Amino acid sequence: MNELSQAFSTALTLLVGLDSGLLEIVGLSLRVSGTALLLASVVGLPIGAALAVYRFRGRGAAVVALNALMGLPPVVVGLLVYLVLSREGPLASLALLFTPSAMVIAQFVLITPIVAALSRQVVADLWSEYEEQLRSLGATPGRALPTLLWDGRHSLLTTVLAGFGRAVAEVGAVIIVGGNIAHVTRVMTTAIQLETRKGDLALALALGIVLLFLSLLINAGVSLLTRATERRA
Amino acid sequence: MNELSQAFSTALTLLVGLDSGLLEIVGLSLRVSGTALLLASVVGLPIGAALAVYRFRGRGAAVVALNALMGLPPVVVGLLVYLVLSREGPLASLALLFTPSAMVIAQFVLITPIVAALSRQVVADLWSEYEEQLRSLGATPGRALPTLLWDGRHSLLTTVLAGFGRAVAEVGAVIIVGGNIAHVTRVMTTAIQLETRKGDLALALALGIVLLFLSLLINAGVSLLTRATERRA
Amino acid sequence: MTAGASILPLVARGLVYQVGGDRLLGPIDFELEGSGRTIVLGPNGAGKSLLLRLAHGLLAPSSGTLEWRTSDAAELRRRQAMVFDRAVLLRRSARANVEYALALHGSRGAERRARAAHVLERTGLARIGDRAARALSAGEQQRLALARAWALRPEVLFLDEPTASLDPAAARRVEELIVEIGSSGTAIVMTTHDLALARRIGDEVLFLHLGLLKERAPAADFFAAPGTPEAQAFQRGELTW
Amino acid sequence: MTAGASILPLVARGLVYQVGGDRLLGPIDFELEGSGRTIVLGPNGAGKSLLLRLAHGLLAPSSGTLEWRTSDAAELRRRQAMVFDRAVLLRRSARANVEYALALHGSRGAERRARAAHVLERTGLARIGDRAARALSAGEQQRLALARAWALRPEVLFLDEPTASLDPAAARRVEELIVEIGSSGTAIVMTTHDLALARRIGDEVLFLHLGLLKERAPAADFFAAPGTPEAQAFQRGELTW
Amino acid sequence: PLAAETPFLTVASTTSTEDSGLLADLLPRFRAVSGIEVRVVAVGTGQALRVARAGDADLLLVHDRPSEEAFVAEGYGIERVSVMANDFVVVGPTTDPAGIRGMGDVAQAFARIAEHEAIFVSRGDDSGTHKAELRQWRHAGIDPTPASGTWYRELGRGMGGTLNTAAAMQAYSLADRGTWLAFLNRAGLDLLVEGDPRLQNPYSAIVVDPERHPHVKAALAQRLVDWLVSEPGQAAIGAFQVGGERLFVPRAELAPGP
Ligand SMILES: Nc1ncnc2c1ncn2[C@@H]1O[C@H](COP(=O)(O)OP(=O)(O)OP(=O)(O)O)[C@@H](O)[C@H]1O
Ligand SMILES: Nc1ncnc2c1ncn2[C@@H]1O[C@H](COP(=O)(O)OP(=O)(O)OP(=O)(O)O)[C@@H](O)[C@H]1O
Ligand SMILES: [Mg+2]
Ligand SMILES: [Mg+2]
Repeated sequence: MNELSQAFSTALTLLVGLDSGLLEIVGLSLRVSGTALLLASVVGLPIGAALAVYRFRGRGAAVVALNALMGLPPVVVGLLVYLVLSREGPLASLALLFTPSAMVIAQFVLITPIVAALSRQVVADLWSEYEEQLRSLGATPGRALPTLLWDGRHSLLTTVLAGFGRAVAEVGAVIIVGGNIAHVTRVMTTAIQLETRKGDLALALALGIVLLFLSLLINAGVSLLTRATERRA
Repeated sequence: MNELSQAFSTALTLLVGLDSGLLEIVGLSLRVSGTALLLASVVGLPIGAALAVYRFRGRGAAVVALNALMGLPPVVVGLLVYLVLSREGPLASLALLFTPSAMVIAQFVLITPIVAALSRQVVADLWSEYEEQLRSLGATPGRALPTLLWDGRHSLLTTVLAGFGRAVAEVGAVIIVGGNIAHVTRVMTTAIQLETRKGDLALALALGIVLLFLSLLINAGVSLLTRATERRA
Repeated sequence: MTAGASILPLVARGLVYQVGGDRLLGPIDFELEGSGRTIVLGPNGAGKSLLLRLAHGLLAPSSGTLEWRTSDAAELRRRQAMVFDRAVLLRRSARANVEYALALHGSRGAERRARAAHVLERTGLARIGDRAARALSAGEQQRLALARAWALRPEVLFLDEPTASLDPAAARRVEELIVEIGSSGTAIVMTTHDLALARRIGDEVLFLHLGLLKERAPAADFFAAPGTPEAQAFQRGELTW
Repeated sequence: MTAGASILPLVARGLVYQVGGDRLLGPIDFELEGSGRTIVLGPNGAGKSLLLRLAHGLLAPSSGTLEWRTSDAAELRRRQAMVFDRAVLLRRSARANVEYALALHGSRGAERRARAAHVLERTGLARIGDRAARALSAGEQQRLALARAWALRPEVLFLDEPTASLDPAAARRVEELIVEIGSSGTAIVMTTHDLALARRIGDEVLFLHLGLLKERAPAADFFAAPGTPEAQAFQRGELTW
Repeated sequence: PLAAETPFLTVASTTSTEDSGLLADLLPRFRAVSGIEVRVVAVGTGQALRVARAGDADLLLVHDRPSEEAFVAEGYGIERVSVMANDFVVVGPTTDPAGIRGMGDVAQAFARIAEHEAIFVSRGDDSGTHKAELRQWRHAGIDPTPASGTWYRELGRGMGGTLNTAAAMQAYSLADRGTWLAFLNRAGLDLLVEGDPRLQNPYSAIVVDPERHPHVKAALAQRLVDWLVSEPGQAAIGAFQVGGERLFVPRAELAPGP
């Protein structure tokens, strides 16, 4: 257990020292997961909202499938993306394997179902309140979607933060498609796994603490930002 | 890419054949993640609801922290639980390391913040509708919690399913505290990782497909069950 | 008020609405012919709100038919509006609620702003147009819902108890407004529990009881000589649960 | 109706409620002395609902004080009840809504069932007690909210427009019920826009306008000779926005 | 019989013994003669040492001599027992852009790779294999670390993950023969260099010292070690094959270590 106290002091040293190696890894983590989250939100929020609003045969099945996809294992996502991007895969020509772009794609695939499934529930709750009124006003489902996403933005924030958490914390997918190459595709979680393999649990934990601290900063920033915007509105 | 088609046919063979080795692994996966989810729900739902209802200094900070904990990396959780359960840790006497119980604990730690953070948002939405009425009726926050959890059960279901998805899909934590010991602590995700390491990508993918298929069955079962209960009510 | 051929008449035949095994409304037959003010009366739970929602196309009949002159769904939507008994206001300012509805109907820019300002002015909300709609008082919300529906210049306007939460003066002003809207070519279909109001402004009365259309008559006749014992008791305030 | 010393009187001094920079109510001084029926009148947006919510302890005054005889918060809660202008019903049956409230107040078993059955019966909901509360019609919901609050046998009962959505007969029955509740020792504080109702059952009137308490008088005096130009205009239905 | 009644011991091992399938072949044989169940936790070399050091395993099975010696010297293990060996091989793309196929001297082969700046993936995880690879660079007189991120790529992954990456990148790499032979995703990779005596890779077993950790099942662990070095154990190791090739050499056949 003295690794734990050692981990905290190492984490502190890392945070204070901000050495360039750490900054590089942290920067890539945020870039990759941030981009994946952006894309997943752009795709997942409308999908979730659409599943809440449109009525069609098989909607129930689609919702069940989406909920099940929240249990997509990162390693499986990694393998799928790996096969698609590999030399023998259909997108080989893009030469994306072992680049940060491949990691973005993998995390995007991983978290889009999560963002979509959670936002479906949020939007469905709002829709049950708004449905008759919006239909009465002549809003087609297509016109209702942006309204619902906008009016539900506070609740959807938690959804998006859940997606970010999943992306920034996962290692199974990015290590397969990124390869954990030093200075190229090494991110916080792959570095943590590496130190764990090496048996340097204190350093691994310290990196974990740094990652959590970062998540905390980002969440706090988002929270302050939302409050500030609300106050203005 | 022919791994992909091969994976599907292997998956089919596995599902049809239902050999005892696979059943053992599948069974353990479900037992571990199911137990972890149960515990995480028992702890996380009330915590989330309490954060939505009780007003206290630092509540905002607590919510931010909880949201950030959704980004807890599985490997870090695995390390923490390992250090606690290890022979040199405080709970060494329980001799839980490398047992399914250790895996349950790790997944519990991993998903409780997720269940709590997501349920906080769901309950907060409901509370904004119920607050004045429940306070008027003389419900203390403590009495309001079960009411909110019950009346919000449909929305909370998605939350719980998200927790299940996270638990059943993660590998980083269970492999550290479970050790991926054949016939003892091998679950679907650690088996998938093992096959990936061995380069048997088709088998790894096939196991992934089996896992997803299971998730699908469980989600469908839950969905049918809820609808049936609703119809009766 | 609206261009093109009218969407009226609306013809209901054997209209039934049920939930589970319970028949909540019908079978009902009626026609809504043209402009004018139709008042739907009846005790609580008679099915007035259900009837309005069915006519407005928000609920699908369990059996029977409801037919407008046109079957163009988008056109039907565009030419009707409804004020619910319980206003559902969007999470934005009162003005933005009106402008949102106008935007859905294709109104843009200065025209939209002018129309919103006009309807808010006429419903006494101009001063508080920038308040969050959901923070408004009960009566203010009810007026906002009316303003929003009226802003759309519907050919048929369904009003579900539009004066229930209004103070005496507001109720008078809204009554005048409803009469004015009706006179400018909009068909009004309105429920109310204010029999004096119904008597003053109603052209025709539909009287519902326990889900059935018990009586349909010109308002003057209905109030002068109700044709059924239920309607008589209702008017005396004695048709009780 | 309730055991032990009364929680009344309620004394408000310099009561102010504001949101952001806007003063929505006050400063207001008043006392609520004992049982009897106090009617709060005023135009839409005058601050009636805010005043009830402040008195009931759901909102905290921005400044000024509100004091009951006792300062035991749990006791205060237990001895008051309120019917909101917009009923908030839990997602369960009508009966379960009443029983839920009773359970919160410690009522158990047969006693609870009997009390719930009684209040549902008296508000005309016995027949539909097993329907989902949120599927009820507007008037049924309003009666259910009243039944639920009354079931608790409060010492002070706040009613925000409790007859707004009721049909004529139901309004009469509910009026009788309110009078009966008041006579059995419960202090009633009620808002309404139905001046005839206020005149019939009010003991005292508080007249609010633009957030200020303009007049406070015995009901008979208020209606016979309103003391302020605003109250005069209000009664004539001419105090408009 | 209840599973709890079966005596068991926990082995901390590197992934190569597990991934090659060797342990899955050996352990049932051991169980048949001893009645002892062996639970294998296969992790990175450093992690295996760390787990054993904490007393969370009863036996250590790794292939990194300096760490093993330190482990014993620091009093965590009783004795280092040589069990078997395999050897390292240099793998690379079939097209072999650096032209090292068939070379007998690893140092020369590595020098060629560096000269061509052909992509080389390193485990980069401080494992036994990684350290062996670094030794070969030293022999070749080359320091690849400045090139890290260009042609020299440090992955920080296990052997299997590294081979998967090498296959996809068409890169050279150093692998242990066991994992290589058992590895299925070879897509376009070939074994290019083998047989250099420097590439020997001895595995040792160390029983965790019960004086350090009184709870460890030293007696059970010792029985496994004894069986591994016994006649039947060594025979089983020597007989273990994948795809018709022998993966591990019994210790009796080993040349004396460097
Ligand atoms: N989804 C539903 N499930 C069960 N009962 C329903 C449902 N919707 C409406 N009802 C019942 O149908 C009846 C008619 O409802 P409706 O809202 O039309 O009454 P109403 O005439 O508008 O009454 P009010 O004057 O109180 O507004 C009510 O008794 C109500 O309880
Ligand atoms: N949270 C808030 N933010 C801004 N304005 C508010 C808020 N709450 C209430 N108001 C305003 O305060 C005023 C008083 O509201 P209140 O609900 O007390 O009116 P009321 O007298 O009950 O009116 P009504 O007869 O329409 O029910 C209204 O003009 C309303 O818009
Ligand atoms: Mg109605
Ligand atoms: Mg009010």
